[in-house]
Amino acid sequence: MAVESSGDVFDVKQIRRLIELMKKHDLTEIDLKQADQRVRIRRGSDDEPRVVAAPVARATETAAAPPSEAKADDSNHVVITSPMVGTFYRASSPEASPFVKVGDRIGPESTVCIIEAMKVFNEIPSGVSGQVVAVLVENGAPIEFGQPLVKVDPGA
Amino acid sequence: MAVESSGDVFDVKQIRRLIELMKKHDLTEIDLKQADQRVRIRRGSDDEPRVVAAPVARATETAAAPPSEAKADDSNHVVITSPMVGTFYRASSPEASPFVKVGDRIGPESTVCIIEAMKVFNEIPSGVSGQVVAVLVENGAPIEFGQPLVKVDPGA
Amino acid sequence: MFKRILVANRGEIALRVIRACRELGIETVAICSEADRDASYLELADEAICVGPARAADSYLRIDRVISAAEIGNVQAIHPGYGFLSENSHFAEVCRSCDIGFIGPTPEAMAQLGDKNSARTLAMKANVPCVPGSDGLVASEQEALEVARKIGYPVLLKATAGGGGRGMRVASNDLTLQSAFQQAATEAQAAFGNAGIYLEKYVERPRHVEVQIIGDMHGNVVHLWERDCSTQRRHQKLIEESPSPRLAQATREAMCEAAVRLAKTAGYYSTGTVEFIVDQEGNFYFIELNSRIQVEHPVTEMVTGIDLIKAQIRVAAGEPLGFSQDDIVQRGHAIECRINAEDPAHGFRPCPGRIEKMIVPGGFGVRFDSHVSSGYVVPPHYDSLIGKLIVHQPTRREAIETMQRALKELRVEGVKTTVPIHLEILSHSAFHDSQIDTTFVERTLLG
Amino acid sequence: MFKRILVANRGEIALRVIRACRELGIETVAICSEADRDASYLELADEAICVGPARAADSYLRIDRVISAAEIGNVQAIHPGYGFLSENSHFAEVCRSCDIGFIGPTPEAMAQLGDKNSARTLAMKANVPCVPGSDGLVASEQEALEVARKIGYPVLLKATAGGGGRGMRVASNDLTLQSAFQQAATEAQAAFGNAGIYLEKYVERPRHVEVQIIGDMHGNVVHLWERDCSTQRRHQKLIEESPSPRLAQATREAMCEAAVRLAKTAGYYSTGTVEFIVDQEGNFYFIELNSRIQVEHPVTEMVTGIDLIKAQIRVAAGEPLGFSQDDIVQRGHAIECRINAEDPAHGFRPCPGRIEKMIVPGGFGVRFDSHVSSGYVVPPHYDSLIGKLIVHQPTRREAIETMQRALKELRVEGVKTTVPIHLEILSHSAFHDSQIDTTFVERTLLG
Repeated sequence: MAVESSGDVFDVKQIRRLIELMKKHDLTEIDLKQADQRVRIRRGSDDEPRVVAAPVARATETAAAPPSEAKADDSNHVVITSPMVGTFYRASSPEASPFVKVGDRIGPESTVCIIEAMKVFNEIPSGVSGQVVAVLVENGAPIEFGQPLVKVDPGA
Repeated sequence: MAVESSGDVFDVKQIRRLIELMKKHDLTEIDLKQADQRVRIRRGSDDEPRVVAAPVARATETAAAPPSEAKADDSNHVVITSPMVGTFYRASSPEASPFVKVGDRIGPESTVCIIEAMKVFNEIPSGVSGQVVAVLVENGAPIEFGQPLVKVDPGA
Repeated sequence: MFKRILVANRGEIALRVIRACRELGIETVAICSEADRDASYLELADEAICVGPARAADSYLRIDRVISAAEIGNVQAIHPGYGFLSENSHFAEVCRSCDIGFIGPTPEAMAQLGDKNSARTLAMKANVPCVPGSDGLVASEQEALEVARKIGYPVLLKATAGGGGRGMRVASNDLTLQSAFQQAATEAQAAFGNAGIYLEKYVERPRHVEVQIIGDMHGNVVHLWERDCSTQRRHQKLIEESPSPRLAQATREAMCEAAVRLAKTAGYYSTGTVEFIVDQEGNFYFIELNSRIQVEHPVTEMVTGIDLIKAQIRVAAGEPLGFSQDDIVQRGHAIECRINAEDPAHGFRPCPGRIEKMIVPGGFGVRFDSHVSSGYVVPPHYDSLIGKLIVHQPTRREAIETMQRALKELRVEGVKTTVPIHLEILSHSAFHDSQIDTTFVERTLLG
Repeated sequence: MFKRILVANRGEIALRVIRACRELGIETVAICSEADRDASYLELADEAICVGPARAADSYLRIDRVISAAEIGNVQAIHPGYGFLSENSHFAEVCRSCDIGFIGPTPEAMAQLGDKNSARTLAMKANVPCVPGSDGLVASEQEALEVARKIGYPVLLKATAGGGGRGMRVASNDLTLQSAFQQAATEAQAAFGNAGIYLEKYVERPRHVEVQIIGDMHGNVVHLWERDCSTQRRHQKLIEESPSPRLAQATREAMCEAAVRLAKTAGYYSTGTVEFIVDQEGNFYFIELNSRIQVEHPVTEMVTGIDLIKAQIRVAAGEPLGFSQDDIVQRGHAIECRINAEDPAHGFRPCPGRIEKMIVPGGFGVRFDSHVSSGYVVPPHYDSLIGKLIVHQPTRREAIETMQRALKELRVEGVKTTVPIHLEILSHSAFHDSQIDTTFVERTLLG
């Protein structure tokens, strides 16, 4: 679940999910890298002679090596999550244009969406400044507390 | 849970959880890195040379420590187990001397004890030749199937 | 009948409601906090909606978020469980104004019964015995003395604004009453900014006996007999049973009839519990009516064979009860032990954490209601109940024996539980002889 | 009463007996094979004695070792459970000669009822209806025709030495009977070296209905009503229920009375089950008396409220029954599903292995009898039963609903189970309408 893979490699729940994937698809190794983060999991018996130093060395190298442009950016993104339960609206009315769209530059005070809860329309402020990378929810969708709404690149 | 993604690599609870995951899913390695933090855990028999980062090396060394002398000898002993359920007797009668005692040399045909089951007295043959190292059951004790009775050093 | 309801609670009672709904063919939307997000019982709901962070005040107690969840979940009604919003009449009102069914009584009945004074007035109107006491506040020492002489010593002085034992004094004669009155008033003023004091008969070593009732919207109210919840620690129930041992049949019937009278007078429907205390002479006095389902409802289900949650949902949907008073027979004896993640060896402090392994008891006469299984993490944010072990046998003696063996079968690794104190209580001769009052546990086992 | 008994079985029935003993205050010595040594249910026994290797013939079936275990375990009696040595009259005799109580009937009663011919003779003596047929072997085609005309077609030809369907032929008229007789005799001669053939009425689409009885050593025998076990796959029971749906009350009573008559005639005590088939017209015919406790006994326990294992132990100790026929009332409806570690998608082949995680259903009306928990390894050496899920509700419809939700709650990871086939059966309209006979599963679901 994208929702919960918060970008903390020490998140046990996420690791558990990866392990389930490995078992399901009979994988012996998963090696995920992103900026300065790395998750590497190996399973099953491994009889082949291996220079164990190598992967570790690689690991350290990888960490030191400059990450790819896109992914490096990604890890620095800020995700704006829902502070309440309700219905998500991208615009103040069906006719109006969306509060934000991908590529927009926004400030902390910018309204990114409206969440309707109990007939009250709540404007949700961005809280960060940067460039909108993605809008993660469809207009009119029900959303729960903590659900990711908008992804912002604060460095852009 | 906040507990599970504390970001503290020295969080013992988290490491314990990772180890449980490894055991449960038969993983041989988990390697997690994030910024300047790293957790790497390996398990299972591993005869290969390990040149890894300091803390990891320490961990694996301990696991691979050679067994003690005594234990190595021990593994060469043969244990005669009970082929039935009943009562163990070291001698053919209360007055008689025991069939075997520690230090005795015995052959495969030697009777090592009697097991009484359903009023029948069954002489139990050794099955191996060697020197009696230990008699593991008290005279008159109830014994179950497969219970170790006498320990023999076949090499002595 | 409802097609889809929101379960506005967590843990075992959420699972209990989900189970009933699955049997009734009703879809469920569960709410959860961030702390409960991974709990496996949520998988049994058709949908789960996270309504806030771990703290109950920011999630399970947030009326706006619960109502929003009901709206986006597209449900017809809300089951509030027990605790949290279940006795909040304002919440019931909001449900009504949002045109969402509330599986419970009307807000008016809840409000009236939730207030101590109006509940007492109702009870007297319904001819239900209340603890004798002053008619409202006592203005002076002199008045206190007069009331005390009328109702007889010992008496209890209580702050009208009080709670938690503060501003409470017991007086056993005129002399102690005089000093107690001033002390209580001073303490109440200091603690609550309100010196108002009232006075009632002090019941020594009372038993806590409660009557389960249920009513529908068509004026039918029946009782499902009583439960004895005298085995408590600091007013927290530990063990509940039905029938109440050593209760004279005439008293039992009188209590149950009184409970039904009160509910009818209050225009009450849904499930409810009328709590009484019973003194050493067998006199009973009304304490309060809890306008919700209770933790210990399974005890009543076992002896009557009636599924109270299903019945509660049916009447909330407007259906008639479907059974009459004569259909409800108490059969055999049921006991419930609350299994809490607490450490009895250290003052019952909560013991949250990961349950490494759990083996559940089974077999004849055993029911285990729990949302917990191996690998579950007991969050530190909520009450510590991890399961309810309920047994049902033809006799009380057999029920005790079954409970003992079931408690010994239950294996919970990783957290401490209340199992040891239950075993201690169940093996105590006073429990066997049913010589239990609400002070028993502290007096005998923890003194 | 016994102070200490040996449980000469394994798995769920061993645990069932241990549970009953713990409630009765009787110490237990469990036996186990090497394959079962680490099973957690053994921890609930006071002692466990390994009697042999995994193979049942070398452990659970070895009379000498079981008796030796009883001797070194210092027990007063042996509970044989079901299967293994439970219907071995020689074993019961050995127990008697060793002065160890056998928790079951006398060896004489067992032997007499274990033989098909003597059991049939007994039944006729007790005026219990048997399937009409030849009086012993039929010597010629001509005799077969005469018998068939007398009892009416269709008829079944059976090899006296036969089993497993070999040497069996159905004939529906004179013509087919003539050819079938020669074929059956030839086949029987070839297969068993014995051409002896007998003939009985062929009951089409029968229902399997059995009556639970219990007797004491003082001549009291009562029945605990019937169970319907028509939902079978290849003569293996899958689902059992009580009461038997669509059984006329007069038939029910006649069957139950017949069962008691038979037991009395046989001088039978302990628990036993009298099996009948019921034809489409509601006629019932005696098949056999199983002189032990059965897998499906909990179904009867739920509707009667009587713990059959405790009662069985009590009467084996010489106590009188303690209840009379009038005390035994069928209340509500109970259903049991056998949860086997088998793969319904692959011809129900056994699926032994490690159960990584198991979450057990609970709540109102649910009982789960199982020796299995997370981490248990199902050994490949024995039958594949890993648990019995039993529900009890006021009506059959509610029982089905509860069973469905409980089956969906049950989570077993690591091995395949029979849960999917149960869900399929329970959702089938023929099951809802109780249009079930012993051919239903194969005819409708597996055809």
